[in-house]
Amino acid sequence: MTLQTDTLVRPTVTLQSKADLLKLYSDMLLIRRFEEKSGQLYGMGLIAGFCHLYIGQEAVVVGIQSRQNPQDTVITSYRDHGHMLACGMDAGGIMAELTGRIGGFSKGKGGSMHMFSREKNFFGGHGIVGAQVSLGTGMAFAHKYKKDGGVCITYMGDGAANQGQVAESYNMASLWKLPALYVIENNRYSMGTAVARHTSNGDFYRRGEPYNIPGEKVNGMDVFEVQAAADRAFAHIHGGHGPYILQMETYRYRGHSMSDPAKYRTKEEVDTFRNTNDPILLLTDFLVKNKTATEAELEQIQDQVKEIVKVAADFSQTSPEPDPSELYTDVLIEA
Amino acid sequence: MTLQTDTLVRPTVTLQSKADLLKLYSDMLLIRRFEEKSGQLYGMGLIAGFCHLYIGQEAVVVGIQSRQNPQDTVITSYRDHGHMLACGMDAGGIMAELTGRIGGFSKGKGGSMHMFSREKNFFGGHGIVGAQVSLGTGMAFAHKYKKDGGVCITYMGDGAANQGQVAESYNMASLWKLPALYVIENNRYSMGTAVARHTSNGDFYRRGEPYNIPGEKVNGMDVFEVQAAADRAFAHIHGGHGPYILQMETYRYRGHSMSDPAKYRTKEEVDTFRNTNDPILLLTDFLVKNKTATEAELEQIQDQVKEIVKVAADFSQTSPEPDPSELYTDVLIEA
Amino acid sequence: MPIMTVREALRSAMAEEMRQDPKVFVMGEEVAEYQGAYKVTQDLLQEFGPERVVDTPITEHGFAGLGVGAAFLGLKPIVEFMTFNFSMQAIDQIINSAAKTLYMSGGQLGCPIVFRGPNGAASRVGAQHSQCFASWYAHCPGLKVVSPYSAEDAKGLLKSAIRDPNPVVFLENELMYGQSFEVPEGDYVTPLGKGKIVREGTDVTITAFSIMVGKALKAAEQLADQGISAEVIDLRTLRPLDIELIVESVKKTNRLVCTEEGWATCGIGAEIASQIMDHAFDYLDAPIARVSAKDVPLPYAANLERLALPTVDDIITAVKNVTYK
Amino acid sequence: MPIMTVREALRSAMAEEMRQDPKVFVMGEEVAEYQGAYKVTQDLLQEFGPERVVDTPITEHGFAGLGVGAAFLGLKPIVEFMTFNFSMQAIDQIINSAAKTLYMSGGQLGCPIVFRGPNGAASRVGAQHSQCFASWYAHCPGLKVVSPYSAEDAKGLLKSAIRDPNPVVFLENELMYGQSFEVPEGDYVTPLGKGKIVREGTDVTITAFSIMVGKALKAAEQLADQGISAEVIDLRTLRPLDIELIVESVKKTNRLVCTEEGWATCGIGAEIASQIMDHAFDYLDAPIARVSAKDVPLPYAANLERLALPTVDDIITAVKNVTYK
Ligand SMILES: Cc1ncc(C[n+]2csc(CCOP(=O)(O)OP(=O)(O)O)c2C)c(N)n1
Ligand SMILES: Cc1ncc(C[n+]2csc(CCOP(=O)(O)OP(=O)(O)O)c2C)c(N)n1
Ligand SMILES: [Mg+2]
Ligand SMILES: [Mg+2]
Repeated sequence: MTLQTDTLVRPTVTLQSKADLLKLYSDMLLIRRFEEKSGQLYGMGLIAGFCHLYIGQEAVVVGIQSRQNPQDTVITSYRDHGHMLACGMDAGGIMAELTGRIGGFSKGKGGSMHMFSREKNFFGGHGIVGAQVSLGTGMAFAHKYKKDGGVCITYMGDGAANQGQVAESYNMASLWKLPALYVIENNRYSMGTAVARHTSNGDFYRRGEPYNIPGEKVNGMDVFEVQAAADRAFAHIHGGHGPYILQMETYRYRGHSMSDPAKYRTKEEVDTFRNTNDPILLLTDFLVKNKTATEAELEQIQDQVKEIVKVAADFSQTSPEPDPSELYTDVLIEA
Repeated sequence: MTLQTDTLVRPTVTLQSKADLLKLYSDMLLIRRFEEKSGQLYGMGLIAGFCHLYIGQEAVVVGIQSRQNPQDTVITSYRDHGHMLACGMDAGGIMAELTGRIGGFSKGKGGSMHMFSREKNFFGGHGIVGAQVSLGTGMAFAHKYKKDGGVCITYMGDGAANQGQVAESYNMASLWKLPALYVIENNRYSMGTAVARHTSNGDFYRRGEPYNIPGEKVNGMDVFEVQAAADRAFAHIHGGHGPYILQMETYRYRGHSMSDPAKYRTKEEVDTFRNTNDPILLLTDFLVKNKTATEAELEQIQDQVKEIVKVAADFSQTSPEPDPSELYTDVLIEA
Repeated sequence: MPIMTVREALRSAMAEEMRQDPKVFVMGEEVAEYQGAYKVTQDLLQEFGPERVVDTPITEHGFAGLGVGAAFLGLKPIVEFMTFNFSMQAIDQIINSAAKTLYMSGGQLGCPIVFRGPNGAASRVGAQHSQCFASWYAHCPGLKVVSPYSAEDAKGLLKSAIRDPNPVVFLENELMYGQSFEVPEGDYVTPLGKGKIVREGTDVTITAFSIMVGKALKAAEQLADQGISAEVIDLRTLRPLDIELIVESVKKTNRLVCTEEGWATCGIGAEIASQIMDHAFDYLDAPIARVSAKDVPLPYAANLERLALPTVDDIITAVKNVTYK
Repeated sequence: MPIMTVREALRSAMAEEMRQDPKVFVMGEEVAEYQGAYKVTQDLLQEFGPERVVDTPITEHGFAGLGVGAAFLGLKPIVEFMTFNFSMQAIDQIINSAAKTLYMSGGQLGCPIVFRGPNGAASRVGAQHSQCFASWYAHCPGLKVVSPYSAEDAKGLLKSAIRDPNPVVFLENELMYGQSFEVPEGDYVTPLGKGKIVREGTDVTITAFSIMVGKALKAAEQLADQGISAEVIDLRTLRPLDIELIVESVKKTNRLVCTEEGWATCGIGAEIASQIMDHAFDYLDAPIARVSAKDVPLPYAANLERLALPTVDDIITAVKNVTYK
């Protein structure tokens, strides 16, 4: 994979306003900085348990989110901070959940892997590999049932793509022509297992073929390519043709979770992605080369993002722990 | 599907001796008559619970079994009487299990769906749809681990083919190049659900493609076509190339189990298969037209089969119920 | 009062709730065109159409998860397992997604879903098709677990379960489907979480649920002939358990026999026994007895199956033991 | 005696058995090249090679079934679940295929397999990653269920489990992996089905397994300071339960506190309490008390997690209640 955005101007791009383009930049940068801060807070012992950073994969969720409709819903795995930020969930609420405070989206009861926002149509944050795929298929079922025009976008990892319930979901989604977009974030590793060691065929986008579901492989480091693919997928789904699969070729720079030293890959491999294929660098390059934005404008965004993350980090440390009485609430809804 | 065996003489056929050809006839007929008798005993209240007859599908298991090696192992679902007979398990022991007697293969504790014979390399008889597919994949794993040259032949229904663990199994079998032959017996219905209502794509043999597993669709009513396909599959597997999928187009004449009135299909549909595509009729036709056997020879086989079934039925009624003490045995093996 | 089978009661509960609330739908294997493997969903397809009565492929894991996802978006799915044995394929979605999400979301994301189907032994269907899952589900917070006996309760409890905003595991019994009971007319509900004294007595309390209630009632009748007055409690809901009702009864009878059709180990009887010790130890005049299936996979052979499952006689014996008669 | 962590003990149990029996192999997620998510399988790949130390895709249902099938053909698989929470994906194969087949085959087809991995709460990993499956598995005949505390037992019991011809569910605890204990040298095994008195006492019996043994021992120490002499039993095996050992102890102490880290409802404590009533009711001077997790999904927040899990103080309080002190 090599730099591509500076050589090609895609149709989707030409249709985007400067504001839209800068929003892509701002959204990706917010995820990057938010995750860096999460890593720091983890190191300081303020975040505990599992914490899976999204650094490197920002173009995927930001690109898709920028092309979906307000009524669309999103569901993903435990590697979910980026998705929540892209959905517009408040950074402070997310960070406070990471620290286990009452101001968190789950009042501190869920943690990094389990956050939700009905308001922003974000449905988790799920810790069981692959579970979100059946759940997302059910959300697509509900969109169709309610005829609300919504699409459910379900994200999963390359490792998750092998799970049996994914195949079961594809079968049902196709049989019932559900408005479901499956996004496989192929970051090349399922924990420490490289794709070639967990499947004999890494073309996950073809897993839908036996069920007549179209799919494509996309450069997930290039937000414009992600957008263009999303447009094709949504057009298919909105046309009533049922589900679509997008395999996003991407990369996570950090370990699987905070406790993973990531010895299963070389520093060179990581550096190659980081230096020549970073989604934020690629976009920055484009914006500057096309004179869409000045360095000063980008710096202003950087400052804004920095401030958001700072405020979030502060909030996550000042928001109190949940009241002990919270232990017993939210087990059941009073009928 | 139309009659084909009288128009073509396949290579596999020309290599078969008269004895081999007559064994195909005898084996298929034994299954047919055994199943008819099972149905009768069920009607008489001697067999209870679930009882799934194999009538109509005989060419599949007989064709495959005739081409496999002695060290190969077999595993299937609850629709298992045919597979057991084809493996050479004693008809009396099978029938006595159906009636729940001590002379049954499981001492009466398993019933129709749960019989096993280590001696004959038959590993069940499993009641959970799809479970046998992971199990069979594990048996293939063991063949490879032990380097015994064996292949595990795993049978499943069209309905079972949708189960997630089937996809999971394909992925592992391909990744590890396991000696696994997957035979999908597409009898067009998963209980009362026609294939087109349980999947958008009935080409189950293509479900292996995303995992690089070759597959073919075969006329499972024609034992010679089954044999030819089995030969291709075994050649692939013995070549060390990993698993293979055969989708056998077949038909069950009876209901799903004894309690199923099978209202979901027309009498005409059943009659079409029975009259123009019956595996035993097709083979009889061939044998007679090619003068492989005389009517008298066939009649002799019919008599032998009749006698085997009679003896089995008698045994199944005279073998006593298990001793009450059997209730507590076989829960665990004494360490 | 009209007479109704349990099957009809369950069906009318679903039909009534589906008429009332367009968000309620049914899905499962063979629930629509086949009219239900055990005919519990008969006629629903005809009345409500294929969008609300949905035949699924045999992929319990996937369709249970699909149901939970649909519930997250506000639908009220009734997911039928052809039998609860097959819920093991889907149990991760039931426990980890349906039961735990409300808590993990700090109260934001409820999951109004009913998982229903026959549970426990049917007749001669062997070990893989006969397990009772009452205690497994009762073990887990975030669920409600219901297991009715009579047609009246089957209907009233299923209607409550469908209306309940929480995930409910609704354990039926295949052998009960054809049994008839008097059922009140009209739109009534039976509250979840409440047991019921189905026969009053003074000498011993017998708890039961599902098919065991019938056996307990028969045992009580025969015991009455022998001068022992047994009080029979139909638990109806297993989580939350109506422990007050049992405690009150035990305070009166001072003796308790807990029955269930499943295995005893870590079962419902064990739970009740433990709780009664907490709440009424000083009232107990004898150790609490448990009646259950034998501790073996269910055998197919007719004679062994009879021996494996708890009988009316087993209950009578247990009662005599605790009453020292 | 040499000092060893529980992690090392488990690893050496596997290594020793693999050296002895070529049919033994290990499979699971990240067990080989990654050296184990929690490093329990460290170095095994190096010693035994990729054919016997097998990294699997994340497909528990499939690879657990694969393990069972391999066991049917006489191999002796050790299937690691990264945590037992993920065994829910595979539980049908564990119960319906591994546990029931011997019986359903009339004794013909055994399944010598070990399912192992960390069970119960770790630290701050939330509700989906913290469940204790002890009572679910203990419920089911056809399985053996083991849950060690010390490194000595972890090694000896795992070796027994691997040699056992039956399916064994082997429940470890992540927080215990790093704890050190004295371990005998050489090739010893600890028999399955036997509990162990880890501290003698006279006033009260405390049962525990896995991480709770440590808490029970701490509680006993503090209670000793307060003049209460507690006997602590490490159950070690949960199915079959060594009920005789508990009965003998209770006959001496007349009081019992059952501890477990999972939920109480239909738990191990409930089972022990019920059985003790059967066997030693007249010896009980107080109701049996249970100490367990609170009846809620495990929360992430540090303060709530602390409140949710059973503590040394909870045990002390329970002991004081049953000793009326
Ligand atoms: C069913 C299940 N099995 C195992 C795990 C442990 N686990 C958590 S994440 C993970 C790797 C998943 O990899 P992938 O799907 O590629 O997603 P990524 O982490 O790369 O985003 C594993 C094995 C789990 N959470 N759930
Ligand atoms: C996991 C599971 N779900 C449901 C069932 C109930 N059931 C038994 S057989 C069957 C239909 C299977 O159809 P197919 O796979 O096509 O095999 P066939 O019966 O046609 O041979 C169903 C739904 C089961 N036994 N196991
Ligand atoms: Mg990945
Ligand atoms: Mg079929």
